[in-house]
Amino acid sequence: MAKLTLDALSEKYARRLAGNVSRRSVISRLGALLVAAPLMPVLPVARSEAEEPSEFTRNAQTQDPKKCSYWRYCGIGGVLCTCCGGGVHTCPAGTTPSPTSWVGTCVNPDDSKSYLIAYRDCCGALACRTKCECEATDRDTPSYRPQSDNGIVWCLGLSTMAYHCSTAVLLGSAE
Amino acid sequence: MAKLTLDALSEKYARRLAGNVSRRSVISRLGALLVAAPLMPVLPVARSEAEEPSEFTRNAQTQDPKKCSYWRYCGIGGVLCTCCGGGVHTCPAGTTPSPTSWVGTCVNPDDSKSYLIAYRDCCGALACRTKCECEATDRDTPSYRPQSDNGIVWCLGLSTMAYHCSTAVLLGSAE
Amino acid sequence: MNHYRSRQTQQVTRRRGAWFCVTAVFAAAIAAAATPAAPPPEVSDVAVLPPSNTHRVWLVELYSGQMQVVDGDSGDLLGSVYSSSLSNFASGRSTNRIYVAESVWSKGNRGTRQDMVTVYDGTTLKLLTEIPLPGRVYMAPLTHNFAVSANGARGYVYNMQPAASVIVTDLATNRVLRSVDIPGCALAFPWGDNGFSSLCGNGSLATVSLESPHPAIKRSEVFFDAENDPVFDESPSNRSTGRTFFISYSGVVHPAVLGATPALEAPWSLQQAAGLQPASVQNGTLAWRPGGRLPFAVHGPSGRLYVLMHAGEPWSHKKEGTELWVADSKERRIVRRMTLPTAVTAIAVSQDAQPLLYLVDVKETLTILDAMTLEEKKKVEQVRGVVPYVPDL
Amino acid sequence: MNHYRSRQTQQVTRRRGAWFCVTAVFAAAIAAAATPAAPPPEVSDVAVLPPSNTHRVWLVELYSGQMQVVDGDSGDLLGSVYSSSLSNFASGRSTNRIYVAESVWSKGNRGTRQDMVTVYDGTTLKLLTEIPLPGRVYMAPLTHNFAVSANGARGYVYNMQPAASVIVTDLATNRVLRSVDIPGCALAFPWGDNGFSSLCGNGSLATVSLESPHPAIKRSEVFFDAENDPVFDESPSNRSTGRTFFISYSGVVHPAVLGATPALEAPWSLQQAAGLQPASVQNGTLAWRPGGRLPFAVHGPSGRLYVLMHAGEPWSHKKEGTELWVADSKERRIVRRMTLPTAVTAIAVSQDAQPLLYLVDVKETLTILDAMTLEEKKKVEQVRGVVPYVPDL
Repeated sequence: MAKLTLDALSEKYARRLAGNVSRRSVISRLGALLVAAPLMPVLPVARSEAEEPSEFTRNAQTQDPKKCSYWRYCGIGGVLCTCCGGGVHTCPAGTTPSPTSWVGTCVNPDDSKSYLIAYRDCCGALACRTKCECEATDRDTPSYRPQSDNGIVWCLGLSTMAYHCSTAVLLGSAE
Repeated sequence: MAKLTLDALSEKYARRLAGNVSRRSVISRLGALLVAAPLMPVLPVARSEAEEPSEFTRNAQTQDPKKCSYWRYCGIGGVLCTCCGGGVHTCPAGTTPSPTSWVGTCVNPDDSKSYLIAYRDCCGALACRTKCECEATDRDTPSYRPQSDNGIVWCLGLSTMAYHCSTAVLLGSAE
Repeated sequence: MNHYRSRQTQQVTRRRGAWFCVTAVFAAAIAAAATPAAPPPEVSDVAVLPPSNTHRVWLVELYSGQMQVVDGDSGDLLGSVYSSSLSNFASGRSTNRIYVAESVWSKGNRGTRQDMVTVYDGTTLKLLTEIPLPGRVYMAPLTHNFAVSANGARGYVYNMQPAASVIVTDLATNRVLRSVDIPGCALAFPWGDNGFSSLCGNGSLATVSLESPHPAIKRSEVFFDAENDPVFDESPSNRSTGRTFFISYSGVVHPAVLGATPALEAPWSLQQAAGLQPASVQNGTLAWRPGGRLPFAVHGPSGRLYVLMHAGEPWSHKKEGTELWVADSKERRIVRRMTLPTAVTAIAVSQDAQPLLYLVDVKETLTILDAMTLEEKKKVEQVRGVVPYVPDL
Repeated sequence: MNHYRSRQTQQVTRRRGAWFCVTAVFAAAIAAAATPAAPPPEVSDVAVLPPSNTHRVWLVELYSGQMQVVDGDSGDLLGSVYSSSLSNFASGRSTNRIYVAESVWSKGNRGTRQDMVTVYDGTTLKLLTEIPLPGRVYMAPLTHNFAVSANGARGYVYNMQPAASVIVTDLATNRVLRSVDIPGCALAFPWGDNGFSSLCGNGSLATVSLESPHPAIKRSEVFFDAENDPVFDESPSNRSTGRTFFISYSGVVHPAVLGATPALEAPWSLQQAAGLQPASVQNGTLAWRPGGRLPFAVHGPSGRLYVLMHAGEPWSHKKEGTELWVADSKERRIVRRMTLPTAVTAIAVSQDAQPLLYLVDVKETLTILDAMTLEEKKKVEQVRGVVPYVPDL
């Protein structure tokens, strides 16, 4: 398979892109990119400016990163590395961070501000055996919008493809 | 691994051997065979001629070969092929009978007579996923007596080693 | 959790020489004890599957691999087909062949990657051949990651590395024919014998006809809002008729007949068809919405559409169904709503005149219903992480 | 049953060119919105294990593979090591290396068989190398199918194809040194740095010293009744001291100190040590008997022997323990009997002065007890089909 080396690049640009636009808009624009031509404009369904918080955001907490409700996990899907010998941004020993990641925007309930989070898989051993399995499907899109589909194994390009767990790396403020 | 082709031979001789000796004695003699030299005589613990039936024998039935208590399964260990698309002596489609088998002596409760049963594994796909898992450990010995150890995978020598399920082939009367 | 169990088999000796020794010692005594009245010994044999019928169902383990062929009437397991993890299964015509698109590493979690379509005989379940592939998408399996044409002659393998393409294989000669780029699109919904359509990230459909040696891609107009209300990957489709229902996360049904020129019909709302308001895509709005692993099944002859529904907010499309809705897709009307005692993750329906509906629930039980009356006909417990497929669909 | 789950990651674009296009469009707006007060972005990194201590425990999945390194004090998972199914794990000295004896087929269930010892660094858990093997017994894993010498310099791989042998590997140079035939025997119980003993089918012990280039096998007298009351494969042994308790299915303890000349001591009965009658080997006789997957653990410094016991008839040696018996092996006396609220399949004990006892039960919970007081210290649920090992034993 093609070796993916867009890692630093993609996070960097995604961060800049997402700096003052909503995560939804980023997805929309990146999604459109994948379609070479013609770029048919898709009119989003009308919605208010100040959108209601999602179910995840309403229930988020900042104390326990071993729980699915930890605020950074608004877009995570899989097993939490915090339960597997890793940390919020640390892969467990013997595994390798995936070469690519998706950037989500999560609200920290302590300051009600939005932050950019890179979801990065750790690849290597079999799936980590733990109770800490989470699936936050906020804006998890189908496979034809792979940039936000949580079903694809993105350990591609590494010497091992086996998925082990997922981290949520804080990139910075989204406001 | 060495290709095992002793199949027909082993069953044939085992049957003849077991024709008028108890299963225990057969095990003893075959076990002793594995020790090249010196053949130290092992004195069995004294026991009465008419031994009590084992727990398995006391609870055996002849109606449902999809249950662990079916009379032929007195020495079986693993998943019943009867639950996996096979039969009492039939491997499921796509699997291959193991080249070797162990011969046990089971009592049919309908006539209270002893019969010789060859336990033959079917190899090929992954372990059959079913509820029908049985482990009859009557005279299941440690690995240093492999002739009656139910832990060894005897799919050796086949193009695939994966264990799928176990059959219980009726060889004939043991009396 | 692991169902591998040790088992009792036996290698009876190590050396032929030793056997002859034993034979010599005991032969006389044994010969005397022969019982002439004994029944002839049974012989080990290998089953073949009974002739296929319309009530056959496949139970596919999406993650760990292996597929079980089950008889829908009895609930009996007829046989199993191995696969590596994250594999896709597809059937030839009338299930005469079973195809597995799989990715295997030569040392388990490491080594050389090998992508292939592995071909099994549909009756003996014997491995016939392997068709090496130049790639394959590696993901939680979706039905339309791998599909076979209606006549069983071609296989379509969705690939993403990360450019999107469909690898077309010839299933008569067991080789790769060509790879067709489908930029910005994904999956392969076959229609008839000579083409497939793919769903695209801008809300359109890409259609590839394979009649010509250089297949062209035709793109439809944008017909759904891929950003705010995408249609399910697992939208149900029939390879023979091309009849497809692209169904969105909020419950909008976009009917289509796939073909060289796909016919896209006017959309309708599942909720409106039940006399309710259409579901909103606004955060925080509760509504009945479709969801699950395989939330849809269509009975072609009657046009009945079965949908797993749950009460949820937007983006709850993976939540299991707590109600089963039955729609008359021609009249666009919900004709039945049934509460599910245990939440259901995946459904399938047979295509005959006495159809069976297969439901797998979160407690890993397969329940088989009469698809017309919704009466329970059979329950199979501990089916363990599978989804049901009706082959040859 | 399968714990693989899909997950959310992202490849953000397909083409660099496309990115630059996006950048051009949005760069100005984004630059203006930069927040100088934002915290510096975190960096993805990889953990290493904390320094090993005496309360480290391995949870090994016997059938599906993979081992978890767990901290016995907190119950926390520290890291995982991959293996193929039916693999054996062993540790180097002080767990500086983790060795996996495994058999892998190049296409999952088919293809070329590859037997190897895979070597992992004990701190980074990185794969260091693979030592190809000429064979390896393929069976439900037993502790002494694969063992490492006390100084960590040699690995012993039990092989049966079907002739029995032990493959001796040099773990400094990562190569096979030799294969030693052990006809009629099985397993490798290492003692010290230069030898191992094996259990034999006639009830004796075979001992192999590796000092000479042509190792000779010394056989002990027959010391147990291998036909009617065999000793457990999982009889507990310490590779450094050679102290071993061969324990029979009926509960007879045969103490031994393994070495170039093994010292076999007089046997004693667990039941007698508890003031009961010795268990009979006659069918139908009920008694307390040892049983389970790993029914024994020995705390070397104190000589305490922990045994899983159940009420059963002969040949019930795989039944889980409903009582835990604690024996003083020096005084040959049961000092404690504790009822187990959930039946336990496997135990292990740490070797320090404040020892921990690890129990895995049929509900797949790991319970950690103070091995002296038997007070519960920790519970870890859903450990899923594992057995506990204390490494470097």
